[in-house]
Amino acid sequence: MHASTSAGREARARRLKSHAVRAVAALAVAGLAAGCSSASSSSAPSTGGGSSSAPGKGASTVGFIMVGEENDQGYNQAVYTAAQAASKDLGVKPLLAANVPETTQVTATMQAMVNEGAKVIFATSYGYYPFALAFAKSHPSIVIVHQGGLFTGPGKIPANFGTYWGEAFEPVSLGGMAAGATTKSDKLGFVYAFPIAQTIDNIDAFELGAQLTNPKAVTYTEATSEWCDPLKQKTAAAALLSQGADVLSQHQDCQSTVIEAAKAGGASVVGYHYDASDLDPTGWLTGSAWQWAPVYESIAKTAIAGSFTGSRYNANWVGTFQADDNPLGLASFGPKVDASLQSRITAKLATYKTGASIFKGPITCNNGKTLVPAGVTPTYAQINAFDCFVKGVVGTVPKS
Amino acid sequence: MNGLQQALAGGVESGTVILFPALGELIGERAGIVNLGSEGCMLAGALAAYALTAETGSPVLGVFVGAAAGALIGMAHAYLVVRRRADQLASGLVMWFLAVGLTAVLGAAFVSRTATPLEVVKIPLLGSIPGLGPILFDHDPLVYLGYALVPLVWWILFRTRAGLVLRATGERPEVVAVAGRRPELIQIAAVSIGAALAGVGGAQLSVGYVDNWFDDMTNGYGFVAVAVVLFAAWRPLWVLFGSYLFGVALASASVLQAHGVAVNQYLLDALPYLVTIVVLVAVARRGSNQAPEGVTRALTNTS
Amino acid sequence: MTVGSPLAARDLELGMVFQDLRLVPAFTVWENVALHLRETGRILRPRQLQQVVRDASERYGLAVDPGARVSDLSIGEWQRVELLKVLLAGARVLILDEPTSVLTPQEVDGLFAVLRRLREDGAGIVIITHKMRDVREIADRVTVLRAGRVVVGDRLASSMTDDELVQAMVGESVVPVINQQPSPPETTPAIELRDVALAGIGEGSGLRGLDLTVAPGEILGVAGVAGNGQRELADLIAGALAPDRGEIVVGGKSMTGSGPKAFRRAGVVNVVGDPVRDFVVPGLSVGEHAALWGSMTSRRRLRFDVGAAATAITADADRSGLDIVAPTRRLALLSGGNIQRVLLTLAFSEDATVLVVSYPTRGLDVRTTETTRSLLLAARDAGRAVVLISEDLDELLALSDRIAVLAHGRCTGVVERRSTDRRALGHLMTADAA
Amino acid sequence: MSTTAQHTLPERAPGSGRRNAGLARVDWRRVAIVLGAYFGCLILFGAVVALKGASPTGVYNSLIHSALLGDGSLSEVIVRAVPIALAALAVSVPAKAGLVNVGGEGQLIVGAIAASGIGVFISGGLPGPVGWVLMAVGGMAAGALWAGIPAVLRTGLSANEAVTTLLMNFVANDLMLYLIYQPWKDPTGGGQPQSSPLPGGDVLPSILGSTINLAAVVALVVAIGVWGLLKRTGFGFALRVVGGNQKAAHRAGLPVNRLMVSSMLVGGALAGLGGMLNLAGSQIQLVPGGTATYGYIGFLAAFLGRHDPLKVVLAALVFSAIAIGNSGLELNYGLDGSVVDVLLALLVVAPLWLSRNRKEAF
Repeated sequence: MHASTSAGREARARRLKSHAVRAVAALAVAGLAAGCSSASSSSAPSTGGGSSSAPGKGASTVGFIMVGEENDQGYNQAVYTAAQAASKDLGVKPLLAANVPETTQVTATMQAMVNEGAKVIFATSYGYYPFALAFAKSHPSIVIVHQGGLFTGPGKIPANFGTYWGEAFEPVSLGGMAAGATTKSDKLGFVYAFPIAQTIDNIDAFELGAQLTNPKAVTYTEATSEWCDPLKQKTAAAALLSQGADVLSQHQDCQSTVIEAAKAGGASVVGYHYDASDLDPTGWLTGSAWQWAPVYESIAKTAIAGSFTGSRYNANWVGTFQADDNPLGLASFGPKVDASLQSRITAKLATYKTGASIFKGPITCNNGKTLVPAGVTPTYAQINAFDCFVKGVVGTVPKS
Repeated sequence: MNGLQQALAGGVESGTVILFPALGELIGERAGIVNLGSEGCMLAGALAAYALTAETGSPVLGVFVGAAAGALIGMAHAYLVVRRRADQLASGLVMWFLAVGLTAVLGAAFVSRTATPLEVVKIPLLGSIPGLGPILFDHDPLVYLGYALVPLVWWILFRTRAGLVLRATGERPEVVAVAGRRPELIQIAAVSIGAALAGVGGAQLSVGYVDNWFDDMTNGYGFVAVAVVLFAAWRPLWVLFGSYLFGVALASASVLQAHGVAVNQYLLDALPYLVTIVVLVAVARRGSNQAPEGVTRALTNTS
Repeated sequence: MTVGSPLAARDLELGMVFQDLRLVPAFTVWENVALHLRETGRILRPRQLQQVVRDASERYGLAVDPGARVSDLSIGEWQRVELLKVLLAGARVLILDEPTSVLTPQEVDGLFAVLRRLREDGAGIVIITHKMRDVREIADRVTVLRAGRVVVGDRLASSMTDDELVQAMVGESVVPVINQQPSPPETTPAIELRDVALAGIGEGSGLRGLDLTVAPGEILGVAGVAGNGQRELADLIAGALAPDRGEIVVGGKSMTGSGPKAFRRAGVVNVVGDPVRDFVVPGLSVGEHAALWGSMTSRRRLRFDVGAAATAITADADRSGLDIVAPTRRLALLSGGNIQRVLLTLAFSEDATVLVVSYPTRGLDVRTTETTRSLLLAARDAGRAVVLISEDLDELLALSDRIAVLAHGRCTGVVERRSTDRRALGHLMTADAA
Repeated sequence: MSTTAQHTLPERAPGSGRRNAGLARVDWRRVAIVLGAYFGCLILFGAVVALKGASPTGVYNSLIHSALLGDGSLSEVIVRAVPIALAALAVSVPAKAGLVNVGGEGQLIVGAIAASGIGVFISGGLPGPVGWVLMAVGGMAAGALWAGIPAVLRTGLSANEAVTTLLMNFVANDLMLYLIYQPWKDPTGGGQPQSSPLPGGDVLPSILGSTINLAAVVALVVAIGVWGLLKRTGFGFALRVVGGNQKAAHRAGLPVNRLMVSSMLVGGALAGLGGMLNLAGSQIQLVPGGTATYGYIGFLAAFLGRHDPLKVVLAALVFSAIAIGNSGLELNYGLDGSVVDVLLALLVVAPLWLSRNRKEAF
């Protein structure tokens, strides 16, 4: 299934406000939660006005709620295209609601979808989590799955609820390899919104990846404190460029401003969340892009078959390279990435599939502390708890 | 460019985004009308400018259409408050919501479009002045327009009959009527011109500086512009200073980070508002309230 | 001929100086002048315009700093700017509406000097006034209007006596209610002001150290040109303002630090001089106003019994003979006379020991004026102390036991009514208060 | 210009209409003008959706259906109306005293901040009702503080409160961002900018098995209380006097400054309570944009309801219904989520346009 790869035509990831979330932590407890959920499968829900049949069984209508616009050429469009493709393959009617803010509006939209006949609903923004969970509890016959969330209790996960996500930092490290190999100034720039755990991991992975191909590479960081404020993005990019950075990457809702700024400043870019190579065909190195269709299809199929409860999706599911089901994959290569570099990167990707980690020790923080001792491969929980930028990153993580 | 230059140059460029709507708000308020819909006028201007630029490939045309779009929203506001005697604050907020909704609906098609931005023009001799050149004379043309506009607005307001009449309208419309003018028309014109400038500010954002269109991309800068006018106590030169100060605060956060210095972004963000409150209190305490009487009336009258 | 608009008037070289001076306070003098001068073109040249103003102010003897902000000027200076404005606009016929009402005697002299010079230059001047002194000092010819009709058409001022003029203005010989009671015996003052000082409100002069006492059963008239401290005096006695210095004693009790409510509890009732500004609350009915004012004597805070107050005010009005509208009507929508009757009804209904009354008969018809004056005398006879602030010397002479004269924030004299007359009062009003 | 402004109304008499025969008469012309204005705005919105290829009648049909008739949608309308209504009342109470409170948004935010802080750090171990009361008191205190600062600046230093309350909104938002990005960041949230969710016991329970939670009941009681406060108490009467004529109020012995500050404190407390109810009833945790401009929508609701508490609540319900009805528009017509902002704005344009008729009718 290649539903979402066509999105590489044009690309602007935007409004990523919420989706990209507790992935790392999700990985950390995925196994545990799965165990819980299989236990909970025995106790089928019977409260409320639900039917006695399994949640979502026989669904012919499936709802998708997005925080941004379906044609944003970014994260939300990836959701949209995948939703369309999956629904077509399954022969179900898709109900799509775009631009739904993370307020009680989510509940209203889910209610409207149920009223229109939906029995499976994908809540694809992180901030939907509390609304999705509450709605699932009050509507036991409807399957509600949340993209990027992490059920941690209290109590057992509802039999009709689950979360799903994909590992992010390892694809990002591959982009770092491309950046390190192609930089002339040995200076890379990374524009991010806030020092959230996932962003810290991504920045660290990016720098570590760059060091694989260029030990002298350093990454300058810029926080904008907004998920999508083009004015601040532009100022941040300008500051990085004037600092001498000639490759920019980012973790933002909307990435085209930074890409345009890099293009104007003669720098290359490594994308995130979306294949935006068309925006700057010459400066584009590579990046990461979501491909959700197989995940959607698999979840919906499970629900339609009546076997959602107790399945791996009735838990915190995270796709990984190792399991060969990571929905976040490597984007296309640009012309500056030559064949030998391409093969180095794909070779590295292959090692991830067999269990290697970019975070294998020794890794030192840029403040001199040891982050990962020599020889140790950190667990996902440990990665999630990283609270510093690694050596080679310029900038500090604001303390909590 | 060193860090300081970088911060100042970035401050000028992003400060221009605030300068235009702030000058526009100043003109309207000098005529006695507060436009809280400044944010909406900016949004309309940003979208119209970007859309036209994407369609025609001419950012200059885009700027003009952006100004017109801003003026259109401003005219609606002016009509309601001047001719229909509507509450100025409520009407301004309505214009904001209207613009947010309309630009989201109409702008969806332009979210992913590319457009030719205004080109940076380095001014031949001035741009090569060491130190100063890169800060002041290496920008897109709207920045230079901003330079010209500040003294121009000052000159019109304080050295021409039209400006005198406009200011008198903001103070005592009945005196203007005695002098044989029509204060209502003057107010509508002033608010529309001001809103057009807000539209240009939006254009500076979308086709001048960041070269993109997103929903709600003005992110509250229109409200900042209203605050800047208060900070400036309705003086054009101080509007320039306030706008650039805000721009420099924005840019220096970036520059400091690029040099590895951690900054408290939230404090920086809140600072302009706190400074403005302090200025307001200080002005009030001195008893030299500079606000045009019309503005004071508008802000103290509830419907 | 009909003059259709202010502009048309200007084309006819007519210049109107209004009572509510039409200037922009935030502007400088030259800006205000420029606002009305088209001839200066689209571009303003401050230096040149200031010179124009300076030249004109020298030519006409209207001293004013062209660069000064109008809001910083005294009311007399405002008037000069207004005059300069119309003169510079080329007016050859000047119309002045009550020009002396806000001026000190010195300023009036200055104004008249200017007007005489203008007359010699060939300008025609129309002065609208209700003051005999103005007519006598400056007018060559006189026209008297009463109730919208010309009753005396264009006669030489010198051909008419004061009595004739008054007769023409009031229509019939007013027989005033004359205070025929003897002066009250000396007792403890109902209210006493000791060296009270207060900065001026607006254009008012403020008070600069005032000593006054009013005895129970006495009417103390307060004379003076408006703006010489009357408003401040009334506000102080009502407790609406606190003095900068000095002490106010009501019924032997010092009121330092007290507000309007404490003054009211001490028995001070205030009939404000400008009801629309200080009394009328838009949206509230007559009955609600009654409840509001009634609450001042209540011990319970923020309690307002509209029903009872409405009944009470209707009964009070019936008793006093002041005809008021139904208590359900909204006060703000009533005419000035109706508002004044409501205010007076409230004031006279109350158990006051001190009545502070400012301009009580302004805006009232003849009959209500008489009723009001009777009520004031009745209040006095009931043992209340009455402070009567008025610009109408006849009213003061008709009602007061003693008359205090204010000039420039000081008391220039307190005289027994029986031993004084208009001329003596006028002398005190224009006395040098230094 | 319209000549409709010229007509006059019989003088309205508050309280008893005993002596006013004109009161019973219905001015059909005025009714027609008012209905016409609203109808015109609805047509304008129809034109906007038609521009995007949707059928106007279908859109209105769908709007009404999904806002009012859909299963459970009415309860959604009520839930959403809670913060809007309280933010609107926060405008109306000071408005009675002649003050302009544009700071509802900021007061909602600080109310939510306080409630979140109490819920997460203090009341976790306490029984639910104790936690609710603590959070409500904290939220109200925070909102009152946020409105009280501009009030004191106004009465003490004559700094215009419309301006300062507006500026305080941005400060409140930055304060919340600071908290949720650093000290209060949810440790289990994977670093997302959000506070920890409220402990389960602090979340307001649903009532009668619907999705309506206790917040709606509290809001209703409070709204009725505000109505009583303004219409039936001396405090409300005194506020009206202060708002109508400050000088007269002072001369009538009313403590003007104290009343003005109190009105803002009450207003701020109402909005703070709104922030708390929105947090404890629906939002559960602080997130960027969690107040969704409810404060500004509330300002418009207060305007639409002309500061009459019950009409204000009705206006809040209408705005809420529009937002909820929007999901139907999205699912059936693919219209952008922000399209309802246009309808919301146009609904207020009608009374704005009518301002002149109203003012000249006095």
